[in-house]
Amino acid sequence: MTAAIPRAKVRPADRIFSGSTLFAGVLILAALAAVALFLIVQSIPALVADPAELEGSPTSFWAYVAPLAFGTVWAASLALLIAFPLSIGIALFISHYAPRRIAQGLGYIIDLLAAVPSVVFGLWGIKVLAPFLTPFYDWLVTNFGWFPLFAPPVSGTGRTVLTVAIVLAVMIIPIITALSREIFLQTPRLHEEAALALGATRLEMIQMAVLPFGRAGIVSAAMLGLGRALGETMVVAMVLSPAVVISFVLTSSTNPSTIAGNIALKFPDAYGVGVNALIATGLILFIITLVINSIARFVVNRRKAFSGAN
Amino acid sequence: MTTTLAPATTGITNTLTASRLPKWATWAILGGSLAVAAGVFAIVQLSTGGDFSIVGAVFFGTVLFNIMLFALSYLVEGGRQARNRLVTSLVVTAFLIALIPLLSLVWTVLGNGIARFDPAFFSQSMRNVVGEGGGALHAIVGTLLITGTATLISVPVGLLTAIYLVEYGHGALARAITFFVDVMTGIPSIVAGLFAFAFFSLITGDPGIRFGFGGAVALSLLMTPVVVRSSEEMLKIVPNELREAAYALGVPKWLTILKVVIPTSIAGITTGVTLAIARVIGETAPLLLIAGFTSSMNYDLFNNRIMTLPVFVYTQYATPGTDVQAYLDRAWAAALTLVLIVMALNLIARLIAKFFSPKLGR
Amino acid sequence: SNEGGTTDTETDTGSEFTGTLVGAGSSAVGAAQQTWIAEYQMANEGVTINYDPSGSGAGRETFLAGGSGFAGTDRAFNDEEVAAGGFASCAPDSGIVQLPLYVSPIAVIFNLDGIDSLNLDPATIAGIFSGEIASWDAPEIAALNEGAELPSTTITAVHRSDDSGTTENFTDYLAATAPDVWTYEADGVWPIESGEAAQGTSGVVDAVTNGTGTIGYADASRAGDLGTVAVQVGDEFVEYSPEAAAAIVDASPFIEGRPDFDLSINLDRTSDAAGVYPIVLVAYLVGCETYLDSEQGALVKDYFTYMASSEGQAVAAADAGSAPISDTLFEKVTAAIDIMS
Amino acid sequence: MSKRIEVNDLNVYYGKFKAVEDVTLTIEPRTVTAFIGPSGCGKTTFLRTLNRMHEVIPGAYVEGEVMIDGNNLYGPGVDPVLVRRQVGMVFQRPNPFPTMSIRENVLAGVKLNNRRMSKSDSDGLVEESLRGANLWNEVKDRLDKPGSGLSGGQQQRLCIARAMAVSPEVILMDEPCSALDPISTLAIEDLIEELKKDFTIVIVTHNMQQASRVSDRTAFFTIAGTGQPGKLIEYDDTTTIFSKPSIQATEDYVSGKFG
Amino acid sequence: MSKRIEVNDLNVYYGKFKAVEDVTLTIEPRTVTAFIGPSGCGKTTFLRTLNRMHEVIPGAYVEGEVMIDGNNLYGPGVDPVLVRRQVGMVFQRPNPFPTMSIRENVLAGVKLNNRRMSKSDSDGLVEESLRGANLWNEVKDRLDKPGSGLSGGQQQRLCIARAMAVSPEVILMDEPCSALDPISTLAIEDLIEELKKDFTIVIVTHNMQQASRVSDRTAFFTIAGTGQPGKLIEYDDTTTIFSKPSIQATEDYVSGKFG
Ligand SMILES: Nc1ncnc2c1ncn2[C@@H]1O[C@H](COP(=O)(O)OP(=O)(O)OP(=O)(O)O)[C@@H](O)[C@H]1O
Ligand SMILES: Nc1ncnc2c1ncn2[C@@H]1O[C@H](COP(=O)(O)OP(=O)(O)OP(=O)(O)O)[C@@H](O)[C@H]1O
Ligand SMILES: [Mg+2]
Ligand SMILES: [Mg+2]
Ligand SMILES: O=P([O-])([O-])[O-]
Repeated sequence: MTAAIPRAKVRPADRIFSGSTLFAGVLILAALAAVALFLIVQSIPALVADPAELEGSPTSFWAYVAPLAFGTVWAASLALLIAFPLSIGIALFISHYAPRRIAQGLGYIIDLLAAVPSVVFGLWGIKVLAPFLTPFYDWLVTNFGWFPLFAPPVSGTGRTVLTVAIVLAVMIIPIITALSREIFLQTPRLHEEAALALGATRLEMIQMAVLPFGRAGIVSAAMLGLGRALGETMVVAMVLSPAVVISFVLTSSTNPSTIAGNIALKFPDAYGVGVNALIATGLILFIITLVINSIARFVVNRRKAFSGAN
Repeated sequence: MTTTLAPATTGITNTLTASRLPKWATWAILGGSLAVAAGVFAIVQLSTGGDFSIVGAVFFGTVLFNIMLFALSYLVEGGRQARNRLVTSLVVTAFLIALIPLLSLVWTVLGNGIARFDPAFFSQSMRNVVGEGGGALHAIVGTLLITGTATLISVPVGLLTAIYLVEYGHGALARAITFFVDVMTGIPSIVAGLFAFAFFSLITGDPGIRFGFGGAVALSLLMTPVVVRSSEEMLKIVPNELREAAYALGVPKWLTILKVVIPTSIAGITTGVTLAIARVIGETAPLLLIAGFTSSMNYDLFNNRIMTLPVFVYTQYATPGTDVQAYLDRAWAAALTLVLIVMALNLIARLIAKFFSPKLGR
Repeated sequence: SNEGGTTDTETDTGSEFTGTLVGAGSSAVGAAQQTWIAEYQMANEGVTINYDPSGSGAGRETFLAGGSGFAGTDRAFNDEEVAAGGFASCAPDSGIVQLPLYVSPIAVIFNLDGIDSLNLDPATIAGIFSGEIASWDAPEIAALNEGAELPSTTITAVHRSDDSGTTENFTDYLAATAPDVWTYEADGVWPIESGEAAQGTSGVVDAVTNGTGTIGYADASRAGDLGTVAVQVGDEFVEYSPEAAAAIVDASPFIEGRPDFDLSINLDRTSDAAGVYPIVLVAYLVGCETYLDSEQGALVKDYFTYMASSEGQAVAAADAGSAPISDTLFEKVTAAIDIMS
Repeated sequence: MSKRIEVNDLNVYYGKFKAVEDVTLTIEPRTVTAFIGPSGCGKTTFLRTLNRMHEVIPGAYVEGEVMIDGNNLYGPGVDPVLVRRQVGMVFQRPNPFPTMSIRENVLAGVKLNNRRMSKSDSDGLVEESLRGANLWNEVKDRLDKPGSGLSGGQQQRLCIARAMAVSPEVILMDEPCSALDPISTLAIEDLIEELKKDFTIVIVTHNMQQASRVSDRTAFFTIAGTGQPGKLIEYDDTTTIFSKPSIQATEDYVSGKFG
Repeated sequence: MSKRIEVNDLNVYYGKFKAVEDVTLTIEPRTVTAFIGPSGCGKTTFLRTLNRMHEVIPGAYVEGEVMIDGNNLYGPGVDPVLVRRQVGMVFQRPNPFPTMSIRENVLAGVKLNNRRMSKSDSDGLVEESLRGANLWNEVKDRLDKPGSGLSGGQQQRLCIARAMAVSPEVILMDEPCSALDPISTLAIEDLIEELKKDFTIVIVTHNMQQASRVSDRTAFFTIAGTGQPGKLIEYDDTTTIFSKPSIQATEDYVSGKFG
């Protein structure tokens, strides 16, 4: 037994492997930095230009982006507002309500929604959903026109911000559902049983154990969905009837446009400083995404002591 | 050992029973509500002469059902059960609601797409085709090439990053990567296209550059964060005891990751990758900007314009000639093809998952 | 012929041209370009032409930067841009040629049950699109259409949501013919908030078709079964037609002060010559007088010659719904193409 | 406040697998009953049938009767939610709700039935339950801190307080000390001694010494082998089981020859 | 094929928390040593320092020396991977690799390290290891079936076979029977008896009977209370520990007064 334990420091293969994972991570940061740099450099001409040269001759660049930024956030929040409760409901249905044997199949069906490309969603929005909703909007505005969100006049074609939000919602439902489903399925049995043993009904068990446990995960799922909705281009361009306004009305023809949709609409015919202005709006969208994500992270971290991870 | 005491209370009401709605009550209320809603709508239609709205009837029937169920349950079973029932029915409703757009989409795409779903569509390009005829072979090939390349770029980068986050990274850098990956999911696709175009025209010095590889890079930008996110979650749920089992056998960390951790989570990772592919395979705007538009075949990712299915769908829809229907039919057939490709990918992913995933069950 | 296809016209054409040519620009010309490209490629087996319908602005920028061999644009390069020069595909001292090879009427389309055609004057059209006339039975409309049974439906006016040449020509028409009602300048971006917006010609057509009481403007080839407006010119009401569209082009002067082979037209929307239809879109195909690369120059020249030829104009008319250019214009165009190299 | 439990001919299944066979026993009010036996013999499984927690597992079901003061838990129309209010449970691993403060944890079960409880009532209940669980002095200054910040033993006592706060009549404990250090274990054993004045207590334990220390009666379960159902072998006073059991298998087990 | 282990003044930390304090002991080759003590006293923690598995946990580190035949495991430049090939480990819960067949599981230590082996060599190794783990007869007909399809006891023996296949010199076992039924437990105890001929074995157990049945020497650890470090109280021949331990705490523990 003389064989001494061989001495070697860190194994080269280990170092190479961990190095390459680090490299991949840094590459992502670098790519993102490159995109940010591109956006900033290309935006500068628009930021320093005489605002009169911008489309619609606004008083300043900020007056130019304001309606777009508003529309982006508005449409995406509406989409999230529709998609979020539905997704949580679907995820709960699959994780805690549906019989175990069919739950997986149901999950697959919802995943199929994620298989539909966005151009197809655009075509569907134009050809099917908008005409379908038109009479409904008519009815809403006729009967609830006094309510600010449904102020007349009504859109004659159904291509309103609400229609867009519905399409966006359908697009992000599978994203939010898939993630929150996985999270709900991982609720520790221990906590579920603790609630049941106290005499909780299924709903109460979900309120006590499942939802609080999944809180952080649900927030990230919602953020992923929101990110998708904020950045969606083609659906908005194809389906929305945009105007340069800041308006909360859901059923009219004059809807605020979104940044991504507006770039798609205006870029082809843009030239000169107009191109820079569009890219500058892209920069604003980038910043909006950053801010929203930071807020989400802040919200999640604030109650970290109470998180399910402990 | 056995009890000799006969239960003294047999025949007396069991105090543990609570008054409950009979099992059939739910269905009865559902049927009733739908019938009432249908009746009301029929009367309204008779009196105003409008169309009978099935959707409206179902909608109000469902609302009525929920209200009735809640009210009856509240009276008979008390507030807690009533809330429980209400949420149960809402959760089921949520699921059914999500099915509506899915069915409508499938129906629309199938109904419209089937007209041109013929052999010619899959064996011809649009080169020299005017009006009717032609096919989308060039677009199918382009989509497969570009998406495939994007996958080849994003999956290694995304997976390695996820491995870094789960297995190695703990400090500020890991937190920064996690945060910015989230931010990256919000890059609008058109900005990705603009970036790729600016980047490659700068590098090549060609101001009008259009080529497939650039499209793949733009798509990777959109795909990578999805891969990172989903793989990260999947790697996290590999039980630590498997890693420890491998370490204890004297397996170095990198081999443990490659041969134990990844195979164990391969099912989830493939699902994530398919989700990521589905996310980008339908992107139009960035590809128009950087991969361009052509009617001809091109198998070369590094030279010349290359057609893709979403661009095909979009341009057929947006700039038809006088024979509009022929263009629309092609657009829908291409949309159907696109959906089928993604579904096939999903299926393959599931098979892979099934084949490689941990074999449980005794 | 088509790759892998059975459509064979595979007679060897013996053409001397080979190679790939790239054009980019106006989407309005997209359909016509596909037709021309198809026909041209069939006659010249070795040639592949790609046309990116990426938009006029992008098309001009790309051509300026040298990223394409020719551009399609729904407005010609203006004086400043021409003066600034710097067209990177062209030889250093070369100018450019701007040829109005694609002329297409813009129809004012509407969707009203049982009505196929309406007579409207410019002021009424402007009123409708600016939102001042809100109902189909408004007196202004009724006065021009005696006997028509106009419903009391609300009017939904649909315009383009994207930046487009169609909009620029349509607003130019309104500004020129109804300056009292339409007080805005011609612009590719719809200048006011009222009305409904939709993306692209297809979007406008879809919106008009799927809505009720809708009205919009779109390339006439896409009017389909929708009702169309006969616009007042002088004392007549003129329905759109290719001939009427070509007629307004002939009735209009070229922009002054341009080089000889810059055939930019100053459309005279107010012309009351008989049989002209004033709402037209003229798209230009722009190339260099002398190309840096002479092989490319020869190919562009040949392709331009084909597009301008009566065959070329005829296939575009049949498959893309454009109006063939008149013989007088053809001669001018031919003279310009002749100097290309 | 405490009840007699009678179990008649109970078979317990996980899907097709019969995990426990043919158990008949009677548990007297205000006693501590210990279940002992080798791992896998079905102690946990059987315990969970006493408050219908068994059926929470998909595919799991029960044949036979469990009577609590003459009411069959498995009778038609019985609401498991009501059963569980009367028969509380403490699990092997302490499981306070991590998202709730200590105070909220104690009140978690109570809030279900009585949403609007006055502040003073709930304060009173929190104090009473925590005192009952011998935890009050240790946590009274940090009632609003998360429950997961406590040590294992404290967490387990918090779970006991939570179970007591709904004032059940029976408390089931499944190896409540197996994850705890000896100090905490002693604290909980003392607590059981106290609780027995008011509650009927059933405890599963792996630890023979613990069983002999805390219980009045002991039930010994075992299995013949993997895949076989567990069976109740002997049920008697704790002293009898540990000194002169009537069955050889019991003697082997308690004397450490087996298991 | 077996080694002497000497531990000198070992302190074990999880970040700032000192979990085990000041352990010094010597384990002779070809013996079975049992670690006993109440839950949380650091048995698992200490055991894992013997093959440098402790440092796998983020923030965990060790002060002191562990010598295997005179070589310090924690000396500078020692490659933990090589240490672990010499000191194998079996965990509390059986953890066969779920993606691998029984055969692949046995060969995991070889295959995962990318070492090639001829078919006949590997067949031989599989048989030898499975025979060594007393599992061969039960699985020889289904070597290509997934390892997770076996019963708990079989899985645990599979893990032992897997650990043996890398031919270590020491095998550490952390409560290898605690998740198993009595039949499987006996099978593994018999196996330990066999293995002792070739290997140095260290086993953690909660079960006093098991310790007295299988081990030659026994180490008793305990802690003063939550948050305190665990300490080695007494280390002696098993018979001495269980019959006349020299320290009162040990006596209390083994006689069931405590823990
Ligand atoms: N969820 C389940 N599904 C299927 N079988 C199960 C399940 N839980 C336990 N079993 C099986 O039921 C039998 C009894 O298990 P149980 O957990 O009741 O044993 P136990 O006596 O509590 O053991 P321990 O002392 O290890 O806690 C075992 O064979 C076990 O494998
Ligand atoms: N990963 C960890 N991080 C921080 N502290 C830990 C970790 N694992 C164990 N501990 C702590 O170290 C101490 C010793 O734990 P260890 O698991 O070694 O005890 P044990 O004697 O094996 O107990 P058991 O018999 O329950 O297995 C305990 O106080 C425990 O809380
Ligand atoms: Mg148990
Ligand atoms: Mg341990
Ligand atoms: O040609 P346009 O699409 O810009 O009208």
